[in-house]
Amino acid sequence: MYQEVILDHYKNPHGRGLRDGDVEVHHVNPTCGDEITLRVKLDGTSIQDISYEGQGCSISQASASVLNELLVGRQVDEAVKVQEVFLELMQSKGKLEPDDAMEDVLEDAVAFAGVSKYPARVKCALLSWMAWKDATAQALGDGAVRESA
Amino acid sequence: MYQEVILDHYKNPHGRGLRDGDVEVHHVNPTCGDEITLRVKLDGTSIQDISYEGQGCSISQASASVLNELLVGRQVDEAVKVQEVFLELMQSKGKLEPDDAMEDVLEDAVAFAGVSKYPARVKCALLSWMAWKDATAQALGDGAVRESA
Amino acid sequence: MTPQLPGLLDAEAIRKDFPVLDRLVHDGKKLVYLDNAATSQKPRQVLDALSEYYERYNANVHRGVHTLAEEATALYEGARDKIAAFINAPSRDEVIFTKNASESLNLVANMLGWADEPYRVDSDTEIVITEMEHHSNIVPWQLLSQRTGAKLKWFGLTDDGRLDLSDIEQVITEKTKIVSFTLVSNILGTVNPVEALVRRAQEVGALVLIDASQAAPHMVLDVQALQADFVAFTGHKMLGPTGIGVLWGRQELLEDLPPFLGGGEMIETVSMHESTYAPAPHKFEAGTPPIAQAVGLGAAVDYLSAIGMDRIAAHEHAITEYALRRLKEVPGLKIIGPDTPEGRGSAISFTLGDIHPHDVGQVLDEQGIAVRVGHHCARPVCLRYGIPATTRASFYLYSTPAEVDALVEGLEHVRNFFG
Amino acid sequence: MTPQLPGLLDAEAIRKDFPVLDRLVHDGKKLVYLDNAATSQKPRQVLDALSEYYERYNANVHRGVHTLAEEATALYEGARDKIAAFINAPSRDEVIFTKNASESLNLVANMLGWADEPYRVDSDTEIVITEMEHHSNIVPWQLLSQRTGAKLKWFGLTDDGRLDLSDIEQVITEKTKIVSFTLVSNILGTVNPVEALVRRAQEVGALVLIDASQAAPHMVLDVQALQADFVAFTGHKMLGPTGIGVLWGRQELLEDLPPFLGGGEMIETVSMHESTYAPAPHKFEAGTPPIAQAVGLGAAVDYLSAIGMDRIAAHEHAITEYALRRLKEVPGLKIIGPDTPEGRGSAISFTLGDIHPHDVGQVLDEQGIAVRVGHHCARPVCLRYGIPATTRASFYLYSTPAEVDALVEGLEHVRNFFG
Ligand SMILES: Cc1ncc(COP(=O)(O)O)c(C=O)c1O
Ligand SMILES: Cc1ncc(COP(=O)(O)O)c(C=O)c1O
Repeated sequence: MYQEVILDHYKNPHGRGLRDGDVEVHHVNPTCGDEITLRVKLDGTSIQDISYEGQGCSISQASASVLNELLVGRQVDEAVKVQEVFLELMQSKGKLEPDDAMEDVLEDAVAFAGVSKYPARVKCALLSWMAWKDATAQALGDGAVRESA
Repeated sequence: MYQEVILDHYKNPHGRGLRDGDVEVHHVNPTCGDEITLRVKLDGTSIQDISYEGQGCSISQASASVLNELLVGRQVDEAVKVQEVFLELMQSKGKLEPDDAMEDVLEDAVAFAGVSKYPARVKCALLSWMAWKDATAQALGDGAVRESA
Repeated sequence: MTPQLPGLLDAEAIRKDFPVLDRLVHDGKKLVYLDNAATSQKPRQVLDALSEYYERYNANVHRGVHTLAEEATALYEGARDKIAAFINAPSRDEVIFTKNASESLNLVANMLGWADEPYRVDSDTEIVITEMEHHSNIVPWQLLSQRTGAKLKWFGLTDDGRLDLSDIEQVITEKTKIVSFTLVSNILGTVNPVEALVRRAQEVGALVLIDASQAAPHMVLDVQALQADFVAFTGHKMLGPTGIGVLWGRQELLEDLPPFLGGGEMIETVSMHESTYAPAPHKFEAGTPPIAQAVGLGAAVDYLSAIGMDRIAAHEHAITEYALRRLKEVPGLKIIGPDTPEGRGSAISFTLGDIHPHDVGQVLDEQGIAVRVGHHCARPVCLRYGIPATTRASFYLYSTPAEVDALVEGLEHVRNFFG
Repeated sequence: MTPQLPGLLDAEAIRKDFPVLDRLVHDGKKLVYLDNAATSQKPRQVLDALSEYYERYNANVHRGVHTLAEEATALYEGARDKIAAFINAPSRDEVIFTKNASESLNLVANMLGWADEPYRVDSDTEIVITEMEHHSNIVPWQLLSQRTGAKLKWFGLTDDGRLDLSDIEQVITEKTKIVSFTLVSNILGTVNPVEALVRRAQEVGALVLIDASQAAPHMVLDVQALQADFVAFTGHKMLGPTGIGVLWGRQELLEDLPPFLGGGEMIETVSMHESTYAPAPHKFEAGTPPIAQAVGLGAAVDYLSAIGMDRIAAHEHAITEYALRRLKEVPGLKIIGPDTPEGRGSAISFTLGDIHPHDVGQVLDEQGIAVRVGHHCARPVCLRYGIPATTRASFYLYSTPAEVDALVEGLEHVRNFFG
């Protein structure tokens, strides 16, 4: 499960550290103690920044780094679609072989396909993504993002 | 376990029916519902009568009949000894082979040796004997019989 | 010769799966096992599932990242999926593993005792059961009643062994918080009218708990069709191992109701000052669960489903019909409970003249025939019918008409013996 | 080469009895099972006892008059005799079978909650535990405290992983009704000072419950020597099946205290209006007990006793000493808990630099090495030491120095991988 890509993100995380943001959330995975504090900064519906700090395993750390790399600069609705595809992949229990279309959407995040075989680790991979979804919904002040969950 | 002797006592019980007595007791075996009402009549320390009525299986019925046959007419202290030997036999889990001495004491009651192998039935065989012991102790109004339990 | 009855399974083929049925007792007598209402025998498939679990996968479940822990978790949770499908549960998360049906029943009683409104059972409220319950569906409610002050009420029985619902409006009232009853009586064999009871309970807003211990092994059990709130049953009576039971409960109730046993596995997060609880079913599964036993029960429902619960029910119906007919030929035999095959399961209780059931059972045993005698953990039924005990023969998918014949012959022998 | 350590058992011979230890994982890696504190593996002798029970004797216990019922009862009650002897109980009737240690602990908490004076826990009284308890010895007391208003207090920990008893007189007071603590910590490995705790509890008249879940498998357990009132442990950690636990309690307490679960087997007589209860242990064993599991646990203690608990303890001590020495060689590794072999069991928790335990565990698993990672159901210990989780290696009678070497090598690999 430890793809080179994941290890790279773990060792050299993108956009780590807390910066200015519109909303801050704190999410915890109670079963393993992984934690993340995450801030989103929007410009209208465009994602200006996702900054974060946390502790946890390589999977949760790398996943936050990928999230940052993949979503910053996008429109929220595009980003939500990426998040949905990632969620689908993570819930696939290793049974989903990412095709080209999926790779186009997820880029580095396809490296997490192997993690989906490990139920205990899926939550680690999803932690930052769930935190981001929550923060974004709050920042937009409506249920739009929440609904598409 | 159903020795001829036991079946005989079951079909033709000795001294069944309630007659005049000094003390009456009612004992129940809660696990199987066997019941006995038993009266003792003493003349000093000599057992004049043991009368009883009850419902229950052949073992409990036959055992009451044997009790009556064996103990009526005896001195209480002799009877207590018989009772103790019977108790020992019944608690032997089928491991005690009655010898001549025991047969002399227990007479027909040695037929119950086989019952001692069946834990569920030992209580049936002992029901009337425990009732008798209780009634006798009450009739004597002291702890003498109780103590030797 | 034993007749061929319509609806019978190929019991000879099935019996090959059950090693214990080859047992000889009392110096070479073939075992005739008619004590299935007490516990069923286990097919090789279940025993193999147990051995395979211990020999290849054994580990503690949940939270492990090593291979065995993940495999064991998948097997344990996979068993939950199987049980959920077997009872047509809307969600797998509604299936709680307990140690037996008794724990399942006590679990509900305790949840309600500690619950907040609107579920809370207290001194202003009433609990309703029936006179034909197993002690495991009586004593928990007596304890709850003593401990909360709630009033315990019950439905009585008719002379022919059915629930007397004539006073249903007086028994189940606006004060009733819970109605708990058995789907099939373990002593009388009676199948109870679920619909009437559920309808009345719903009218007054009471919860319904169904004790399906004698139903799950023998018929199609569809918790959605039953419309109950909770359904309890036990593994060892349905080809599964000892040491496992099930409580099914409606999701929103399981969310709202408080936990019962506290400990590992049932928590979300713990500090010395306070704890929060995992979502159901884990909230109600404190400690290391009966992992191997769940796997074994999963194999048992696979076995039952492969044959088909409807076909098993038809087989038992045919056997029961035949048994009732044959038993009525025995002089002095009186059936306690419904004496026709309609609306009853395959447990048949009876008395035989004034021969005590202990004697009946013992003499049958000497011929290799295993029946149960006593009050069958339903003593109020014996009190109701003024008898100290009954003899009970109970059948299952591997029972044959020849075994019924053996029983009837055995009873003739009993009569002669004590005659 | 791996050294020959004094006190080692012939683990190679022992390992032949454990089928799972031949398992290969991840395409042919030999399984190195170091998760024994979570659950132990089972020897063939235990699996054979289970199979034999189901294939020859299976029946429901107590009250049956047929052969199988009598044989099954003798086996089940025989298992009780074996456990009683194993823990040196003064009487077999003091041994209660439960489903796991968690139920045993909850059972005591509930008995005390419903008890009459002088045992009753209520809002004027206090409960004492420790900060190193397993969640199963924390949550039941939190629930009891919430439900009765009793105050929950606890002993904190020293920096080197031992109980801080410096304030024992303030923690255990005249108001204390129960002191419940673990004999051996499942996360730190610490062996606790029973005598000091029991002495103080006796001074103030409090009852003592000892959680021996991590002790019973590994050392001589003598309930009389401990001088406790209750001792709880679990079958699956001591070579036995899942689905069975034990509570030992002093006879006079078991007589005085009220029942917990109600149902079949635990009663003396039942009517709709009231019930009376059987004497202990049956009073606390509602419903069909874990019959096969008790038989399996009996076989497990036979196996342990044949080797000798003192020799098993010596073996584990040698392995632990070696493991501590070798682990200290790993750069960045920090032991959480006592770091010398004195006064500790064979579970060793550690952190490895800032590599998260999940990653440590996963990479070890890829090499076939099974350890546990997380808070080990003792989250307050992690909070106390300011760490999110630990990696834990835990040994048993079949563990070898070569497995310690494999662990140390594996950890080197982990360091390189994430370095
Ligand atoms: C110290 C301790 N207490 C209690 C338990 C609970 O045992 P079980 O999960 O079998 O109930 C465990 C094991 O998980 C333990 O290590
Ligand atoms: C109707 C009914 N309910 C409950 C039970 C209790 O099941 P268990 O003993 O497995 O808890 C039984 C069986 O004994 C039963 O027949």
